[in-house]
Formats: sequence, structure tokens, C-alpha cells
Amino acid sequence: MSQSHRIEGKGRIDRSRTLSFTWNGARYMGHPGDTLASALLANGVRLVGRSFKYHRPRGIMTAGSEEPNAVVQLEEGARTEPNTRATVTELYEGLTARPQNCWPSVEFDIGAINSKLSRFFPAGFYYKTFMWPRKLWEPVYEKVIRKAAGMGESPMEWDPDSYAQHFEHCDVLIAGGGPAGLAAALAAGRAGARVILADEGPEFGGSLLSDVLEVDGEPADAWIEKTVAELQAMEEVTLLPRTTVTAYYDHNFLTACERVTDHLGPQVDDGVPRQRFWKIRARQTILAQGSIERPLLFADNDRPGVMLASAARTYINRYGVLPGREIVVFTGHDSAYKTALDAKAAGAKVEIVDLRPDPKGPLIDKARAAGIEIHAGCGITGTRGTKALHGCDVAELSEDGKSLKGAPYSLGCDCIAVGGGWNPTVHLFSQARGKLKWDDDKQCFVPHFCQQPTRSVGAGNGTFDLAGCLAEGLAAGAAAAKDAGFGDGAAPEAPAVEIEEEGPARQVWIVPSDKPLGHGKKHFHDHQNDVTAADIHLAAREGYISVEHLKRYTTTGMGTDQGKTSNVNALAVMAEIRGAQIPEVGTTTFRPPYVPTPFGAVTGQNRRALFLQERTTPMHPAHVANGAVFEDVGDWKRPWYFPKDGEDMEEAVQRECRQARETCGLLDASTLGKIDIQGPDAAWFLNMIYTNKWDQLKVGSARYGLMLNEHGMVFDDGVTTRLAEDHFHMTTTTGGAARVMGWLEEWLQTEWPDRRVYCTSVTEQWAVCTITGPNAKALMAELTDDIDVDPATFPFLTFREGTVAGAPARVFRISFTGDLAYEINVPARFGLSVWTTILERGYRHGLVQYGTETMHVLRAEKGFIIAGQDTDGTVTPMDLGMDWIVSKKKDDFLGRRSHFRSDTAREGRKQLVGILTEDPNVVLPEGAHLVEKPGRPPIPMLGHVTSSYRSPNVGRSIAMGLIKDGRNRIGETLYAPMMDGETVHRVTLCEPVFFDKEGSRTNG
Amino acid sequence: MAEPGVTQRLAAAGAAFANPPPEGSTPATPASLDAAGARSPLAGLVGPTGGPVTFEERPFIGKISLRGDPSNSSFMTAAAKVLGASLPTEPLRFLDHDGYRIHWVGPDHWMIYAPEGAEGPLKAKLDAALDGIHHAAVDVSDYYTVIRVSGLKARALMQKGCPLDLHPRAFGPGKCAGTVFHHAAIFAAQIDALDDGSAVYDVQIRWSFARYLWDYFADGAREWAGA
Amino acid sequence: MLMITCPWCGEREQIEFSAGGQAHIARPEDPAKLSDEEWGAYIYVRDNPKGVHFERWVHSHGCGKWFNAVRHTVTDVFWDVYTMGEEKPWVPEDWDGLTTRAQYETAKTAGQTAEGGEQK
Amino acid sequence: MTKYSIFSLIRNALSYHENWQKAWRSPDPKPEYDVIIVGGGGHGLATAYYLAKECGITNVAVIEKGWLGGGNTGRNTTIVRSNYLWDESAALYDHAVKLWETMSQDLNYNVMFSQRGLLHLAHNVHDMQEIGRRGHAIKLNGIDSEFISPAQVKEMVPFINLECRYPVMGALLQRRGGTARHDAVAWGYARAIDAMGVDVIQNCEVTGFKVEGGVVKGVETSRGYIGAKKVGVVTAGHTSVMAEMAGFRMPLESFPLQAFVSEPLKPVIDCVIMSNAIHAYISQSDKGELVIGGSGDPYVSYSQRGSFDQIEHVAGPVVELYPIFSRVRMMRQWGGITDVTVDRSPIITKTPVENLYFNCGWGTGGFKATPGSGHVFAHSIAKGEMHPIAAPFSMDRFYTGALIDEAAAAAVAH
Repeated sequence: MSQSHRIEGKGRIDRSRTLSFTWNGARYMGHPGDTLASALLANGVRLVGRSFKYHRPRGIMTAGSEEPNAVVQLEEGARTEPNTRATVTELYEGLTARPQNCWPSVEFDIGAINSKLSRFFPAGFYYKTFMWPRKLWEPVYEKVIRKAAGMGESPMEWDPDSYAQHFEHCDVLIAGGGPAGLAAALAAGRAGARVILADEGPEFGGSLLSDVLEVDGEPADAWIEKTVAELQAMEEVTLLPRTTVTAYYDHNFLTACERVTDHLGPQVDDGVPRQRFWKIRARQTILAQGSIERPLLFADNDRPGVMLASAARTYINRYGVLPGREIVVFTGHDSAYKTALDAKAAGAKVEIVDLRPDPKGPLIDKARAAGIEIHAGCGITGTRGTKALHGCDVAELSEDGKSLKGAPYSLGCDCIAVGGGWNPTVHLFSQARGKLKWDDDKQCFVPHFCQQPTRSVGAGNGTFDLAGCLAEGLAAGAAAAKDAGFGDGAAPEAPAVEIEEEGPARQVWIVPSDKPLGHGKKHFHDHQNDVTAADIHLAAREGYISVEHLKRYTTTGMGTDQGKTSNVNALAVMAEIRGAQIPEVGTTTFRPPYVPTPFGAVTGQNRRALFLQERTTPMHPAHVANGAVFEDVGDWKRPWYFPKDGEDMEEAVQRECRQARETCGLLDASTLGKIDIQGPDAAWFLNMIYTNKWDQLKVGSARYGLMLNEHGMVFDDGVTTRLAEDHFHMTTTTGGAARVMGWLEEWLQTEWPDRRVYCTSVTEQWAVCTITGPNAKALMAELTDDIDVDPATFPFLTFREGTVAGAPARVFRISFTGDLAYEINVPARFGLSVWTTILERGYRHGLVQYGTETMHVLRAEKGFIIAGQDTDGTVTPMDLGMDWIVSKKKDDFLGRRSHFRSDTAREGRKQLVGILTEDPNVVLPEGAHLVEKPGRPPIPMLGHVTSSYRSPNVGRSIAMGLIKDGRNRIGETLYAPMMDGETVHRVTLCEPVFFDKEGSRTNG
Repeated sequence: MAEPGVTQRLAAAGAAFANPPPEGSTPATPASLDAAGARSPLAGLVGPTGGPVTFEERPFIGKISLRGDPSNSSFMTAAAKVLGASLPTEPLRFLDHDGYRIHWVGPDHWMIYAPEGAEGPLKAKLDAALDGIHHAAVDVSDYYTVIRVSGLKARALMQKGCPLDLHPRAFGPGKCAGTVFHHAAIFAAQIDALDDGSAVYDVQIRWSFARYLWDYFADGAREWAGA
Repeated sequence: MLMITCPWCGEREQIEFSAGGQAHIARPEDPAKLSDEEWGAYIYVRDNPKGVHFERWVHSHGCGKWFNAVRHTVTDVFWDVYTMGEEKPWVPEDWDGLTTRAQYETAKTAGQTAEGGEQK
Repeated sequence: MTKYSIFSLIRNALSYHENWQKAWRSPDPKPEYDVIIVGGGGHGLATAYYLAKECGITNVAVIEKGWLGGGNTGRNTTIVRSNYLWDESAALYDHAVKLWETMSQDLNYNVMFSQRGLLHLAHNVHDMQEIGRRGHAIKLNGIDSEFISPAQVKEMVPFINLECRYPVMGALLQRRGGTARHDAVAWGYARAIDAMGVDVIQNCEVTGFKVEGGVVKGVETSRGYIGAKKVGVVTAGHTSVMAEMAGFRMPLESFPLQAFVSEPLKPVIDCVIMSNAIHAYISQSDKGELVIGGSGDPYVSYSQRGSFDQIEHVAGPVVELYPIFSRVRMMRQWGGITDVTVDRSPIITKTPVENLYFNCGWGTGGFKATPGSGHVFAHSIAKGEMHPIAAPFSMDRFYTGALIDEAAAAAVAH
């Protein structure tokens, strides 16, 4: 199909190359430099989608990221992208896109029935109905609503592309590379500041690219080229085209999304990110995002062919596309006259409908001179054509603009270019907590005050003329640089530009039609969400007059365009209704991001293998080689169990448990937290941190300790060894390591700064191999020549230094199994070799390597607790039956006072007890609750099972739990109802020790 | 039935990881124990070479964490005697003195690098010299390893995950800082800067986070592989 | 994301820090002497002001040091930071109008000279 | 109050919707009320609703600083569930869910409560133990709760990445859990109480309490003094500010919590999915937006905005658990102020000031409790005696130590 609407010789597109693309199943041609929207218009395609609610046919309305209508499903399969703005999608060879929200097709859309029934779907209709019968809500009503709602379709395959993040710091960040932004960058750059200039588009220049203008006596292009060249030459200036500054957070932290390869179309992932997400900390910012033209609210203003005057001008001048052959420009402002003139020059038949009874000024004269007919004091009262505009009705308006004077007459047209005035793009300023003020002359919100160091310039600051933009940009650039410590703040001289005089504008917020508002014809202000002026009247009528209620009730401004073209019109209508001024009605908050941003871009590289670190011990390669199944413990990968050929978890764990007690076992305990504590006050410090006493502990000896928070609840435990008089080696749980280190530092630094104690984390300095079991001694003896491993001379809870398996080692005689055990600590670098040596030597001693599950079973057989499993932050040492570890001699330690609170001190709290099922083969699920008598829920619960295993060494299932008044209930029979609601297990409470109750095995 | 030697099976399996590393990073070679039976966390991993960014592990550097009170002159003098240079008290600075690299970590905390094997003697000397003076000299040589990142894109690679301002105006040779690289706490020191804009950093990382950081670097460097 | 000035390391990104809650809560000398209400207040009750907040931060991923800060909880602007043990910085009675650090500095100088530099 | 129905809708359509009544009046404050509720969010409005409907007290004013439902009511991720661990919590939240089930009909306002089912994913052994414990407890409290396998999760959410970091090991399913249209809850209550004669007063800020002899007499407001026999304060994030005015302190801290939505998509997720280990929770609104939330910032702030790193810490998990959403775009993000207690359970309580009642500390999870909270609070205020369900949530627990620690056991409570 030929590009029927191209204008010979116009535009910034590269006509030497042709790109083919597919829209809605048909093939079309375009050129490099086109957007999908400009290419569609060039090919005479007007109908590009259906609206959200009424499924009305819609066409391209803007030429920027504010587009409400032309949001399409780009590409298919893994790379499909819903809700993509055709107006900012750069054309590439082979691009494929289709319209959204229509079925079976955009031309014939069943959903359009909604349009016929639209009077039954006013704003908020769903709040008023679908309530009866209640049971139909989810299966029927809501299902239908959900099907009808939504826009594009989510990809259903994993995103094959890669993304990246980048932290950057700069002195001056400039958002927007139009005339003002370029000027600002120039001034700041020349002052020597670190500058980042980001612009949404592929090339800098902004509005200059859409206009026919001169700077310094030559076409604007030349000035842009010159300026960009100078900026590129500056070492400290970073130019970021195709980069949208998406959000402005506190303390001048901004984010920006750079579309690195999107304009090239789908790429094979060669490491170059599809998008780069910038996280920028700027000393100063300059916001030069320009402005967005306002549509006018007139009857049926949503036909395909109705577009913003500025957009029409952009299509003509930048893309060399004539948006229509018969164009009616509808405005109350001078600026739209430029569109009329450019369109006329490009060969279109042009007429102007001007709200002003007597428009005056140079542009008006030019239009008249060009022979363009001006319908002054008139408004458009209706439009014709459903899938494409083919005419409109025009009538003279009354003085107050609220009614029609004369009878409407009709004009033929296939495009209406609407210019309803300008809204500065204040989104980022507002996100920065900036306060806006209403400018009555300009009839728009402009930046007022902001607590953050930012400056708004150009159209974004309500300065709409080129000379002003350049001057403001240069001044702001120099001033920002100065505030960041560069230059004297003097602005470079501004280039000479022609001063455009503009006459006064006329604002008519709702253009009347021959019918009362809401009767038949529709005045749309939010084109995407189908919200009309009548809906605002309805909302007001029902009391939803707060701007936030209005927004939420009518959904105006809630679409993918976030109301860029609709919010101010909505406010204005509400203001008229309330007889208030627009600022009294207030603005809705501008929320980040400025344009929707892919989750993938925000995530960057932090996905898949890089989503979160997998921490492993020095022995990990051996574990992998030995076929370990791993358990996630915090972000550690710990061996869970080591299945032999064909074993399932149960079998492997039973074997490991049995063998560890019969002969000996080996555990990788490297993940335990380790903290080196030294200083004259170290013992005093431990007295405060732990519940038991430490000052008497002999050098070379170790002791178990419980750590409480100030609520008196157990939060960590471990064994701490006195290496020297004022030197301790503390161990913590794996999960608690960081928390405990932070806890110690917090108390030392904030509460006891005068105490002489230094804590140093050494968790990963040491790899830890724990050997346990009857044969541990024999195996140890083989591994070391310089340590006497005899339990008699190397007693329980002491430590020795020496050489083990060729590595310098600290060996601790501590045991988490209750059996004779040696905890061998070697520098991490030797972890793997020592581990493998032990495995090889151990074979003859019947050594079995075991994982965390077996570790849990073995400790449970002895009733040893796991902090975080048998405790949950609500458990005191007394609740655990560990009164013995709470010193009665100390009058203070962290958490002590809380034990005397009425509820903490009371009898009958939940206490740790052993639980034996009547049927020894039943292993209770952890988390199961015990009750006095089973029955129909609700049933009063006594507490829950914290640990439960099948123990080969006890020869039956064993469990522990926290049970109300548990210690007094020992011997009682209770019941454990299961989730199926039927099965109930009889259980008996007992002491939480199941194996070697007398503790005879600790010394082999 | 005799159990096959573990080392053979190690060799067979190699150090595969539960989650495959992202493209671009090579898996560890089997076990890769050195003669002394030592193995560093990144042993056998080979980073990109020749391109605009290169990185490699610098294993087994001796590392002593030293705590002490800088306002206590006897501490400062004693430490200076051992090291031959006084501990830097200016924040975020490190200095080199005959084989030792002394980093300011915090107002009462220094990290001293020493040649492999020299950490033991150094710790002993410090403890001896500081006997009776409140201090803590702790050997953390294996707690961390160091990855050296260098090249034209070294800074760009670092800024993919590090929030520090590494621009020459803000950082530079002789500067060091504790910071983060996404989920990993790191200690970064700039060793060198060349006129062409390339930089050299030593990034200290905890043993168990080393692989994460390495894989991140490897993935992040892919975009310059072609360059 | 906040930009926080560590008294030792200077301006750093928030992700290097951990928040430590209200500052200047001294642990009672002799907890045993406290009533349940007093003890409960010490462990659970916090100022939580809408306005000037004296709070603690720790540069956990930097130099590891705890320090205090004055931050306005509506503007989230840090007015001052100071090391543990240092005196609370002066804060104007009426801080409603103060939205920027600069405004605070001015008020501080003015206020302190007015009161002969007294801390309050 | 004209009844809303399909018929009234059609009738009004014929007159171009020009005859709809105001949903609520904008009255001037009377000199005195029997009860003043400070805070026009869901909880406050619900309190007034039950005062009027069940306690026969209609001389009530709801005083709102800004606009109705403008606080956390309009800022949350609309999740409703009652699968809490402790008996006290389960009682409170299930009381609420039961009221949710008939709310649209009770209020004659469609709050779009849909019990689309709510999943708590378990990603490691600790998670499994946690949902195991919670699941059994909920079940024995007579509340619906099921364990489901990864395969069943896959059936409900076919595109989920079960093999993510911390692979999905199972899940706890509450079929009666779901979502509701948050704004509609505030509007529905306001319309209903207005019809019963309650004054809903917006843009009226409470600036102080009048207390005589330890008894509250009324409130000073930006629209003058208003007397009251009893005052109930339900101001979420601003509770500490209110308490300060009344002369006491609360065990609360106000933290920012952020949430965000994606662009609207055709239906893709039908249930609510929560994950603590991979920290994100997600559902899809009737408009098609993915509604996503995560954890809050760790510092006190009243700015109703949070840090970007929290957004990042939720977007990452979303992509990890649901890699298909990588190309879907975040459309809008916002923040609220959550008043958080140390045990992550609310405070519904008498105060040191007689006849002054506080309902606060709902932290990140208040929306789900709206009707239940209002119901028990109304009865407590009316009787002058805490409702049995509310009693355990009194503020004494912070002195006796009888915390209801949902934080300790169930990690974050959304």
C-alpha cells in the first residue's frame, strides 16, 4: 500500500530507506525516522484502537508519550508488549503490531454494543448494581466486567531480553532536550559541571523538530546540530537520547529509563541490555520537559481524525505526513494557527474555527493572507463519521460561551486539529514535592515552590516562546552550575530568535452543542477511559466533588496516559460546576513514573541467578560432587541430606542418623555465625548479653548461652569460648549471625561506648567440620598429631589449637548431637581439602556425612532446641524449661526485667515439652496443634508441635512442642487433629529428651 | 565394596552450582586445590581478558582487621612502629608501605593487607607491640577475597551495582570505602587511574558472596564483550 | 531514596545504612526498680512525631558506626547529624515553616545567637 | 436514600442521570454530638455505621481532615483475609470477613468484594513450618484453610516460576480470602450512615481535645469547637499526633508503605498471591491492573511517599516469581503512612482519658479488618466496655507483656 499521505520533501525521515511493517495483519511501508503512528498516518490509517469502556473507534490523537488512544499490542510471543504507545514507538524493519481491546476486529468490534448502551454505563454504574443475587457476583457479573476491562494482553512467555541498572551522580541533571534543555546543558556544561541531559526522543531538539523556526538567522536544525556537537565534545556532559526521566524522589534522587535497543526491534541477547535503568543522584536538576497541548471538550470529540493541533504540526513538519486532506483547526489560541499555515503550505484544504469573536495578531493576518477561512467566535458542535471523521458542525457561540447563537452549519473534514491551550509538564516538579500555582493569564498550572534544588524552564515553566525558552534555559543552566560549585552563574548570551507575538486566548472549557450536555452527544476529556464532561457532572451531582473522589469515581486520569491530556480539563469542568476557581478544586497528585516503565527495566540484572546471592561454604564443591540435596537456610545453600543411589529423603536421613550414632558422622557447620570478642570488658559484656554468668569461665573453656531481646524473649543461642582472659570466640545460629553482630555493635556503640570491647565478625574466616559419634575419637586421632584428642585430657566444653589434616585448626569439644564430638575450625581456604581428607580417612571408621535434616533429628533426640524453630520470639528461657541458664546472681542482663511482667511471669504459659504419639509410626506434622478433646472447630488449642521427626535411634517418632502449662501436663494424653478434619492422633506429653537421657555418650 | 575416592569424584563432578551461573562466567574447574591444599572461593574462574574491562581474583592476600583508639597515642605509635607507617586517620584513605596496604575502614578500624603468609607474623607483631593496650588484631585473610577490576569500563561496571560516586572528581587512587554492590557488602579501593579514563579497583568481598559478585560482574561485562 | 550524611564518610545512599529508630533513649540504670508501665514505655513507646525527629542510623555497610540525626518527618529533610555522645543540636521551637536544610541553618544561627548559643 | 439497583439505574438512564441524589450531605458541624469519630477512613466510617445501625446512636459525627477514604483506605492493595495465627487475631479478622461477605447488600453499594482465593507461598523449610503452624491453627479456629502442593499452585497460577530462588514448596490457601474495591467501601459506608442521620464532615481537621478532669468533652477543629460525650479516634498513621494532643503517648511508629499498579491487562491472575521469602504480593484489579505491594521503609515519615529502593525490592521479586511480567509496565506508584506496633497487631483500646477511645496500629493490614474493626469499636464505645473480640488488643498488653505477636510467628502481616 502506498504512503498516500506523505508530503514531498518534508520531514526528518530518511526517504532513502524503506521499512516494511505489519499493522493489524496488513503490510505497510515507512521510513527510518518514522514512529509507528506517523507511518500509519502516512498510509492513511486512521482507526487504531477501541476505547476502554464503550469500545468507540479511536484514532491517533497526539505525537508523544501522552497518547491516550493509539496504544497497541507490539509484537507477538515472548517479546509482545501490551499498551505500547504508537506515537513514541520508532519504526523498524519488520515491526508487527495490532490494535487492542477489540474483538473480533478493530473495524467490527462486538464490544461496541457498549457504545449503544452507553447511557446505562455512566460513571460508577457498577457501584449501583450487580448486587443481586449475591452469589452471581464473582462467577457472572465480575467475570464479565474483568473480561471487558483491561487493555493489552500480558506476555505469556519469559522475557528473553536482558536489562541493566546504572548508578550515576551528577551536578546538574536536565530532563528534556528541547530548546530550553539544550540551552541549560550548554550553560552548565560550559561552566564545567557534570551534566546529564536526558530526552525521551531519539534526537534532541524537542519542539524545534516540529516547527519551522530560525535561530541565529539559520534554520533551528543548524543550531541544534551545533549545540549537540559542542555538548558531545564536553568530557563531563552525558547525553542520553531515548531516555525518559521517570521519577523524582527525595534528596534529588531521580530514575530514568533508557531504551537502548527498542528502536532496532527484537535483538538476540548479546549482552547489550534492551533497556538501561538509571539511578541518578543530582546536586541540581533542571526540568525542561516542555508542555502538552490541551484538547477541547466538544461534542463527539473522539472520532478518528481528531488530534491535537501541535501533533498535526509535528506530523507535517517532522514526519512529512499530512494528517488529513481537509483539515479544520479548532482553537482559541494563536499557536494553533501555525498548524493551519503549515498544513496549508503542505497542500491541505484548511479552515479555522476560532472561539474568539475577533482574533487579532500577526499569525491571524498570515492565515488570512494565506487564504484560510476563519470561522470566528464559533465552536464545533458535533462531528460525523464513526470509524473515520468526515465532517463537523460549526455554530456561533454566545458571549459566555455556554450556548449557541446561530444554527449549526457543517464543514467537510477528515481531520480536526484541536488547540485548547497548553499545560506545562510539571509531573517531575510535582513528584519532587513542588507546589504548583495557577496562572490566570496562561490558564495553566505552573511550578511555584519546591524544597528540593530544582529549576523549571521553558514551556514546562509556562514560558511558551522560543526566545524565553532559550533565555531561561541558559540562565538556569548557569545558576544550577554555580549552586553546584561551578562558574560564576552568568548566563551565556542567548542566540537571536524572532519574537512571536501572540494575541489573547479564549478558553471555553465545554464547547456547547445543539443538545444538553450528556444527551446523546459525548464530550470526552479522558479518551482512554471514556470519561465525559457529563460524567463529571454526575459525580458532582452525587457529591464526589473532591478532586480525588472525582478521579476515583469516574476513573478520569487513571489510564496508561495517567491523564496527561485530560486532568486539567476535568478540573476545569468541576470548577465550573462548583462555581469555584480551578486552584480551589486543586490538582490530583502526579505520581511516578512519568511514563509506565517495564518491571524488567526496574529490575535490571537482578533476575534469575543474580536475583539473590546463593552463599556457599568452602566445602560446597565436595557437597555437589557427593550428590547432596541442598536446603535454603537464609541465603545459604546447606547440604540437607546425601542420598545414596535410589534413596529418598526419608531413607537417606534414617541411614545418616543411625550411622552417625553407631559409628561417626561429619557435618559442615561452616555457616554458624562466629564473632571474635576482645577487650578488658569482654566478660562484663557477655554478662549483659547472655542470661548466664561468664566472668568465672576458665580460659580454654566454652559455655552455651542464650541471648534475649529486651522483651525477655530468646532470639539466638550458641557456644562461646574463652580463648584468653579478655578474648572470646562466640558462635551464633546460621540465620542469626548478622543480627547478633549488629546487636552487639548497637549496644557497645550506643549504650556502653566506654566499655573496652571490640567485636569482629569471623564467620567466613573459618570452615567448620564437625565430627560426632563413638568413632569420632579414633578418627580425630588419625587426623592430628599435635592435639591429644582423648576426652579425658581434652574434656567436653574446652578447646585446643593444633594441626588437623594438615591445616592449622581450632578444635572445640562441643556437641549438638549429645555424642562425643569435635568441632574442627580451619581457615576457609583449607575447608575443602580438610573435608575431603576427613571423608577419605573416615571411611574406615564408618564415617557418614550428614546434612541439616539429620542434624535436626539428632539434636531433637537430645531435646536440644533450634532458636527460630522451637522458639518464635514469644518464648522465654523459662518457657523452654531452661531456668538453669538464667543466672539468679546477676541483677541485670538484657531482657531480664521483662521476665517480671505479669503476663511473662505468670504460670501456665506455653512451655516446651516432648510429645509422643500413641502410634510410634505416626510422625506429627510440624505445626500441628494439640487440644484437650477433639471435636468440631472452633476447638481451644493448647499449643503447637515445633519439631517432629522419625528417630531411628529412639526407634519411633519423636516430637517437641510449646504447650500451655506443658510442664504440669507431662504424662497427660492430648489430641492432635489433622488438616483433613477427620484424622486425630492421640499423644502423650513427656520430658523433651528421648535419647541417652543420662547424657553418658558425650565423652564416648 | 570400597567407596571410590572422594577426590576422584570431585574431579568428575566439578564445582557445579545449584543454579547455573549466567552466561559469560565459566564454572569452577574441579576442586582446584593448590599444592598447599588451599582453595580460594573463586578458584578456577576466568574473567574476560583484553576487552574494555577485565577482572580477576587476587586470592589469599593477608588481611588483618585492626581495631583501636586513634586518640590513644600509645596505640597509634605502637601500631606505627610495627607497620613503619602511621595508621591513616583521614577517612576513606589507604596508604601503601613496604608490602602493607593500610585502609581506613572506620574511625577506630583499619584493614591491613599483607603479602600472602605475612598476616600471621604481622598479627603476632601487632599483638606484641600492643600488649596491654586495648585493641583487636584479627586475621580475616579468608573471611574475604579480593577481585581486581580494571579497564576503560571498570567504573561503568562498578556503577552497575555500587551507589558510590566513583567519578574521578569524587573518588580516585588512594581512596577506599565500605559500600554495597546490590545485595553484597563490599569494600572498594581505587588502585590506579589512567589518563584514558580507565581505572583499577580492588573490591573486597566476603567469601560466601564472592561468587555472586563474580557472576554479576561477568553478566554485566557481556555488553562490552564485542567491543 | 534518602541521601544520608555519615559523620565519618560523608554523603551516602540510604541503602548503605540501617535505621535505628528514636535516639536518646537511655537504658534505665536499674531496670529492676522500674514499674511495668515504665519498663513497657522504655521498650515499646516511641515519640513518633510529625515534625522534628531525633533518630539513630548506622552506616552498616560503610564504616559501621552508629550516629544520631535530626530529620523532619514531613519533609524528610535531614537538618543535622551528630556522633554518638554529642549534644542534641539546637532545634527551633516553631519549625513548621522550615522545609529546606538552608532554612534550618539560618534559623539555627539566628536562634542560637538570640539565645546566646544555648542548647535547648 | 434511593435504593441502588439495576432498575434505578435504568430509570435514571432515561432521565440522562440528572436525578441521582447526593451520596452524602455536606453538613455543618452541630455544637455537640453523642459520639465523634475522628477519621473518615474505612474504619472510622464503619464505626459510625455500627453505632447508628446496631447501637442506636445516630447523633454522631465523622470528622475527616481531608476527603473520605483519603488515607490508607484509598492507598492499600485491597487484600482481605483472616488466616492469622493467634486466636485473638483470627477471631478479629474472621469477624471482619464474615461482615465483608454481606457488605454490598448491607450498604446497598457494590464494594466488589470477591473471594477469589488467597495463596501464601512457602519457599523453604521455615516457611513450611510457618504455614503448617498457621494452617492448623486457622483450621481449628473454624476458618477455612488448606495446604496445597506446588503442582496445585501451578494450576491456579500457570505461569508462576516454581523453580525461582527459594523454590515454591507449597502454599496455604484461604478460599474465602480475596479483594474489594477500596474506595467503594468508604463511599458505601458514608452513604449509608448519612442516610441514618450521621454527619459526615470533610475538610475539618481536629487540632485538639478538650479534656476536663480526665474526661474528654469535645474536640477543637479547624471549623471550631465541637462537643462530644464520647470520642473515638481512628486516624491510622496520625494516631501518635492525636495522642500527643490528648496528652499521652502510644507504642507506635509511623512508617511509609508503598504499593504500585501495572498498566491494565486482560485477565491473567485470578487469585491473590503472597510471598514472604520472595517479598511481593500481587493480585489483579477488576480494571485489569496488577496490584502489587511489598515491605515498608524502616524510618518514621509522614510524607506519604517512600524510597525508590523499596519499589525496586518488590519489582525484582515480581519478575523472579512471574518472569512473564518483565515486559509489563509499572503505571503508578504511591505511598501511605502505616502506624506499626511492635507485635504487628492493632490497638483497640480505652485511653488514659475517659470516654476517649483509640483504634489504631493496624500497620500494613488494616483494610481487611474494616467492618470487623468498626463493629467491635462501635460496640466498645457504646457500652463503655471493650467488646470481647477487641479486649485482647487493649494497650495494656505492652505493659503486661501479653503481646499478640503476629510479627514473631508469621513474619510480615499484610
